[in-house]
Amino acid sequence: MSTTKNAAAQALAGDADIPAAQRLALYRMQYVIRVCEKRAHDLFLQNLVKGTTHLAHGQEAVAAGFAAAMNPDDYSFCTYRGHHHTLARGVGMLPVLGELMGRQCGLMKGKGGSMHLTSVEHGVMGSYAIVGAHLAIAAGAAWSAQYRGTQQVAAAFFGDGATNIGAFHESLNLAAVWKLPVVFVCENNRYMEYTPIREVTAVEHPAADRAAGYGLPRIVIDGNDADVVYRTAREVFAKARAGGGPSLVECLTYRHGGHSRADPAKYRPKEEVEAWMKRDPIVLYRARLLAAGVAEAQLAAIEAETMRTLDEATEQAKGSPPPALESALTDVWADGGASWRN
Amino acid sequence: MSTTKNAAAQALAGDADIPAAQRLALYRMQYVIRVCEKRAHDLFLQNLVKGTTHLAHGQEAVAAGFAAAMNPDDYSFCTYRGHHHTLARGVGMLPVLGELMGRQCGLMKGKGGSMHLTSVEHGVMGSYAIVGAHLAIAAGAAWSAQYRGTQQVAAAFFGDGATNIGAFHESLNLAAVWKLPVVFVCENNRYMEYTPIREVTAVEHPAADRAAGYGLPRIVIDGNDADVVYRTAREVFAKARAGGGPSLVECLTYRHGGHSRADPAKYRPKEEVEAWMKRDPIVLYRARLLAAGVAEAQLAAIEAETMRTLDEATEQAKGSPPPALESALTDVWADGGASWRN
Amino acid sequence: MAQLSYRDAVAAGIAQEMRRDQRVVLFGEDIAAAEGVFKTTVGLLEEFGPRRVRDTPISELAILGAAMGAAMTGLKPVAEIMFSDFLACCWDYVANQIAKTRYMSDGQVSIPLVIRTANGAGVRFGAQHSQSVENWAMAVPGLKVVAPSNAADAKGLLAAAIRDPDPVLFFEHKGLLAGKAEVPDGEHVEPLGQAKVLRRGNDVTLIALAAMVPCALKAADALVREGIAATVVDVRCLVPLDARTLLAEAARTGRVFTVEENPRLCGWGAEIASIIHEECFSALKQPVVRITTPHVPLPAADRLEDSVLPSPERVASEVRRALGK
Amino acid sequence: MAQLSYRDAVAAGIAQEMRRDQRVVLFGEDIAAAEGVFKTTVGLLEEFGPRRVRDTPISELAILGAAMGAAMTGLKPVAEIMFSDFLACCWDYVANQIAKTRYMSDGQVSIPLVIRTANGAGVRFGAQHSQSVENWAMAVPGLKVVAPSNAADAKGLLAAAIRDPDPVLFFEHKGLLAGKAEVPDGEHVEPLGQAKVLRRGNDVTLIALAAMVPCALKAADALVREGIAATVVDVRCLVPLDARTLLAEAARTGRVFTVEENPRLCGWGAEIASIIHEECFSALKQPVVRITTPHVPLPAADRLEDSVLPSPERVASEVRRALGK
Ligand SMILES: Cc1ncc(C[n+]2csc(CCOP(=O)(O)OP(=O)(O)O)c2C)c(N)n1
Ligand SMILES: Cc1ncc(C[n+]2csc(CCOP(=O)(O)OP(=O)(O)O)c2C)c(N)n1
Ligand SMILES: [Mg+2]
Ligand SMILES: [Mg+2]
Repeated sequence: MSTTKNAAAQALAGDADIPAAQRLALYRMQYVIRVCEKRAHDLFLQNLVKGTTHLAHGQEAVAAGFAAAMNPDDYSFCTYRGHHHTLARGVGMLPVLGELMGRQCGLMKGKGGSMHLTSVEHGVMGSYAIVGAHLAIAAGAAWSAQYRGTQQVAAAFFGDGATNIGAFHESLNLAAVWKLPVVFVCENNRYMEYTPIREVTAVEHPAADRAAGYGLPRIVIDGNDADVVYRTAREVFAKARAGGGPSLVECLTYRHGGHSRADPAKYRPKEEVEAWMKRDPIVLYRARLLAAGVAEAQLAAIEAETMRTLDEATEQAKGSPPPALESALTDVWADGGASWRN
Repeated sequence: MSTTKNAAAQALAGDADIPAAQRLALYRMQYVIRVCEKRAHDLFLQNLVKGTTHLAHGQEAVAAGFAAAMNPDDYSFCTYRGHHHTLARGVGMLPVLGELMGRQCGLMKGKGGSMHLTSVEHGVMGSYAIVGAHLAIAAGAAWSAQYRGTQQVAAAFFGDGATNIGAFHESLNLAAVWKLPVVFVCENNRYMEYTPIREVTAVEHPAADRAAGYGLPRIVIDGNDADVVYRTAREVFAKARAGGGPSLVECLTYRHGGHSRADPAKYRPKEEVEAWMKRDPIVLYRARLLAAGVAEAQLAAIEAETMRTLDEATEQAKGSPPPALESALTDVWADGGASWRN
Repeated sequence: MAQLSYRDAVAAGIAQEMRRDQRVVLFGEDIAAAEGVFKTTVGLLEEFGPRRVRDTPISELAILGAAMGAAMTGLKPVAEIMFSDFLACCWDYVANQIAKTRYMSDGQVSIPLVIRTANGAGVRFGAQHSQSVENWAMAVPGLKVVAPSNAADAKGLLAAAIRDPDPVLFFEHKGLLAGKAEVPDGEHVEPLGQAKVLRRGNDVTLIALAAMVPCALKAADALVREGIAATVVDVRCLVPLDARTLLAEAARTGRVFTVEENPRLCGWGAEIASIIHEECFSALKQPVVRITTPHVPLPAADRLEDSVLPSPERVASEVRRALGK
Repeated sequence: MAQLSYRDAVAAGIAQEMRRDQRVVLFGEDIAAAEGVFKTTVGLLEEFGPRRVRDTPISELAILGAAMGAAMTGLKPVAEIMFSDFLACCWDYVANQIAKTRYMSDGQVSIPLVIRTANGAGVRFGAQHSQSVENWAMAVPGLKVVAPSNAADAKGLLAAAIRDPDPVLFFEHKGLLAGKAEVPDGEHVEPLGQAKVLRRGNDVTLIALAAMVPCALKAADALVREGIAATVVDVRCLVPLDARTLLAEAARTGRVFTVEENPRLCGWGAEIASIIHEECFSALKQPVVRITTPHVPLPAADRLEDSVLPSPERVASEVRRALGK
């Protein structure tokens, strides 16, 4: 194993700014997300995931690239489409799939569900299902970090659609005025639920074209290239840690599937889908690694190991009991209970 | 009288784009607003106006200029600081003062109060006391005009502080996308209640610097010059009527008094106040008219007539009874009543 | 009579009114081209075109603000807020602007609009997409509040809401959308403000709303097999409230149970129970029993969600307990 | 003991906690340099500096969102929403985010924050600046709800709210701000969740909150001169609710009146009346009477506003009527 790693490291030495090990980690994380999201989809079709799911396959590079640039004590704030960011911060596939399936082994033991993945231990401060709300919450966490004098940053991930909601505007302004260490990351996948963002937005780039309104630079990047994302993330986080205030990053990307559940996404033109599928972040990244001399076997090993972990997680989740019914009546309050009277 | 008018008309012929009669009307309206606001203040100090008032003295040129460019069936949407826009659309001083005093003769017979002046008959579709809310309502009225195929425009007047609230953002975007005949007019008087806008805003021009975020041109004007305001208003209304969509206009101005009630506005630097007092829109406009050859006597006549009307209105309002108590239980519903059950 | 699903009945109600009145316009997120995320607006863009049926940005403030402005100036907007939980994102428009402006203007302004929204639990969407918030609306003077329990009412009450000159909050229950029922052919309008007695029994009165109506009916079915005869009343409209019918049915049995989906505190059940206590105290054999979801956010997992929502079993057992059986 | 006004007591409560705990930060519109539009934060910027006492833009969403994010990550924010009516502008944060996130996260996240807001009528500010909306908050699981009626409680309950590990909505009544009372010297903390019996009489029990407490006390004064002895209970906290005290005082007289400032429907009075009916039905000589503002927006003119708010006269006359006097 370790000889292979060294070979890869040499092969990538040309791109000195991203160490080879980091590149392999970026690949691994993208792959983890991809197969875990596919599995979530299969489980949904098998009626083992109830309610809804919002998958992020196609958007792996954004999650992998940003998370790779974060310190363990940094904060992530995600949306209902948050599995990728949760996994990227190091949460296991078992607690994620378990939560989707409403099992005791789930990240929140079934109380939150797929839209609310939270793992404070990993810095995943929650996934929020009301569009745009978490931008202000992330700003608050950044304020707290600033106040406490830590070097923590907060990152809020959100969709193109979220740029037209009031909370976006208020959060950006407050963060800019208070120079908060927060990074606002727009994953512009061109669609809201089913409606194209361009049909309801006054500017072409829903996030970046608004940056100037908060005194921020305009940043639009290729969200399907994990290296580009990672480099950008390093920069904006460094700026935030240095007291330079917030950034707003628009990542151009595409979801491979529908908005949620079993949405076949028929509203998207065939050519558009095909063009974007050609830019599959994982296919591209794999090719880049191979071109840089990483051995096919090494990537295959990563993939095989990931699939093994995934299959194990799936079986474990399937075998996990539903949560105890009493848990529905716990944790309303800090005392662990739900009592509102004596 | 009519000879005097002709003389003035000739005197102003140089500035051909604004007819002399219009200029006199602009002066008259600014004067009406000024003295009516001062009277409101006096009545407040006499405890005849209960609750609160938000005066617009100093901001007369914005109201006079915009209203002069409106058609009778156009819509105005104002804030709690809305007396000037209400008067500018032709509402009498009596119903305005009467409403402030909570009398039967008030515009809404005391049910709304100073912050909610409404006169549908004059196109004043309401004054809204929650910062920013009416921007979206104005957009809706503009949509209705567009849908009905009329030539009506809607104007929403608001303060600098309102530019940092979510409804501002959502309204601008919607209006731009739907190309609505609505004009958003920011009266940037540099302060919110007591806090300077620059301390809490990421950009220098809280409205204009955000215009590009909605695909709109950047417009900042001297809000203390009624001619400038009037010319701008004509343009943006013409654009709206022609199907060219919304505009966002930032008018630089200053309130001569405090935010509300008896606020002495001590938070404002003396030099700043002095500088702005030198730019009193009414003093400037009067001087301009005189310079252009309008007779002092004519202006004095306007002033005297206005004061007479004001004094009469004041006396009448003082003599007007309080509203009938039953009226507190009317007009919740379209049937005129307040009944929610059988 | 045709069999229609609740979701199709919603679309049919809107279509009926749009055909009748050019002033009716429909808008919201994903309601036009996508025909609604709950498929409650199928066919409407096709029939009425993009001028009258419009997709909006994700801008709940702008949606309700625009609805209000349009309603004040001659249109009759039907605005969709996708999930009723999101009413919280535009509550200022609901509670402060739309509800109060007629009153504040001394009747100068009319606001004839309908806010449609998907309400309620049972579909495992978790705490931010499952709430029953009709009590939020009931607490605000100036709003009419409607929550149909079946397809026929979905069409008829929605038609009436659109014709109504006042603002109406129209709660479509997510758990009922697929359910089919007979819906009268031709023009169908059900007046607002009339509760409906769905079945009569002399032992107890169950008062329910929306998804709790089928729940109460199932409980009544179970109880009748045990010799307990239940009256079931569908409240249908919280405002205007048909207090007369509720009071009459309460007095007839003297044993009243409200069945609410919302969390415990300050629900419509508390209001209706209070009215019944106030106005037919002496006819009551027992205090009104409120059956509600406990005062907790809604959990996502199916088993957990089911455990907190009122169920036919829980309703039946509350009735048995009250009767000492 | 010092005489303090309610508004000064608010500032004193905040200052006491800020001295004690560096994690407490204060922010809102015009609260720092201007010391609050109601002068409830006088001296705090001076003592604690701009790092801990901050003016914000007019951005209610950002204010509460930032408060929540800060509370989740180690601070104890005290956020001001200037008027409680504006809670409608950020209700999503109150009802969907702040109230539910601990639960949804299975207890991983704590949100120890206080939302202070000026509540209530009587100052002729009209329908959008005068509401009593504590019942909105009571209806949402996950929120504690406090509404003090006097200066001592303003300080003591606010201190307890700041120390509390859960989110607390703290309603400061505009009509009470100028009123003075004895406030204990030194550290003063009043536990949440305890109602207070302010006077005891055996004929009737008046249950009131915030500005309705002095109203009920005045009514009791008038009634005692007519030989009617009233118990007056100050609820103080709606959540947690001291149901035990309310039930005991209800049972003792058997005649209960709730005195609420909010509009009629779904107020806290309906909830408390329901609880009393449910749990001490047999001890009641009459149904609980709810005295409320009618279900209308609030008018601005002084005479009109006074005519709709509950007054001591109205309370007394409701009591007389119930007693057949
Ligand atoms: C305030 C609010 N409005 C509407 C919704 C319903 N909704 C959920 S996801 C979504 C689309 C969001 O699009 P975008 O921000 O682009 O994110 P994406 O789903 O593409 O990741 C909508 C409208 C919501 N959850 N919250
Ligand atoms: C949503 C909301 N937040 C706060 C307030 C309280 N408030 C009333 S006026 C005002 C200042 C507004 O400043 P600006 O928009 O500049 O208007 P101006 O008063 O200067 O005309 C504030 C904060 C309010 N009415 N609505
Ligand atoms: Mg998107
Ligand atoms: Mg201002």
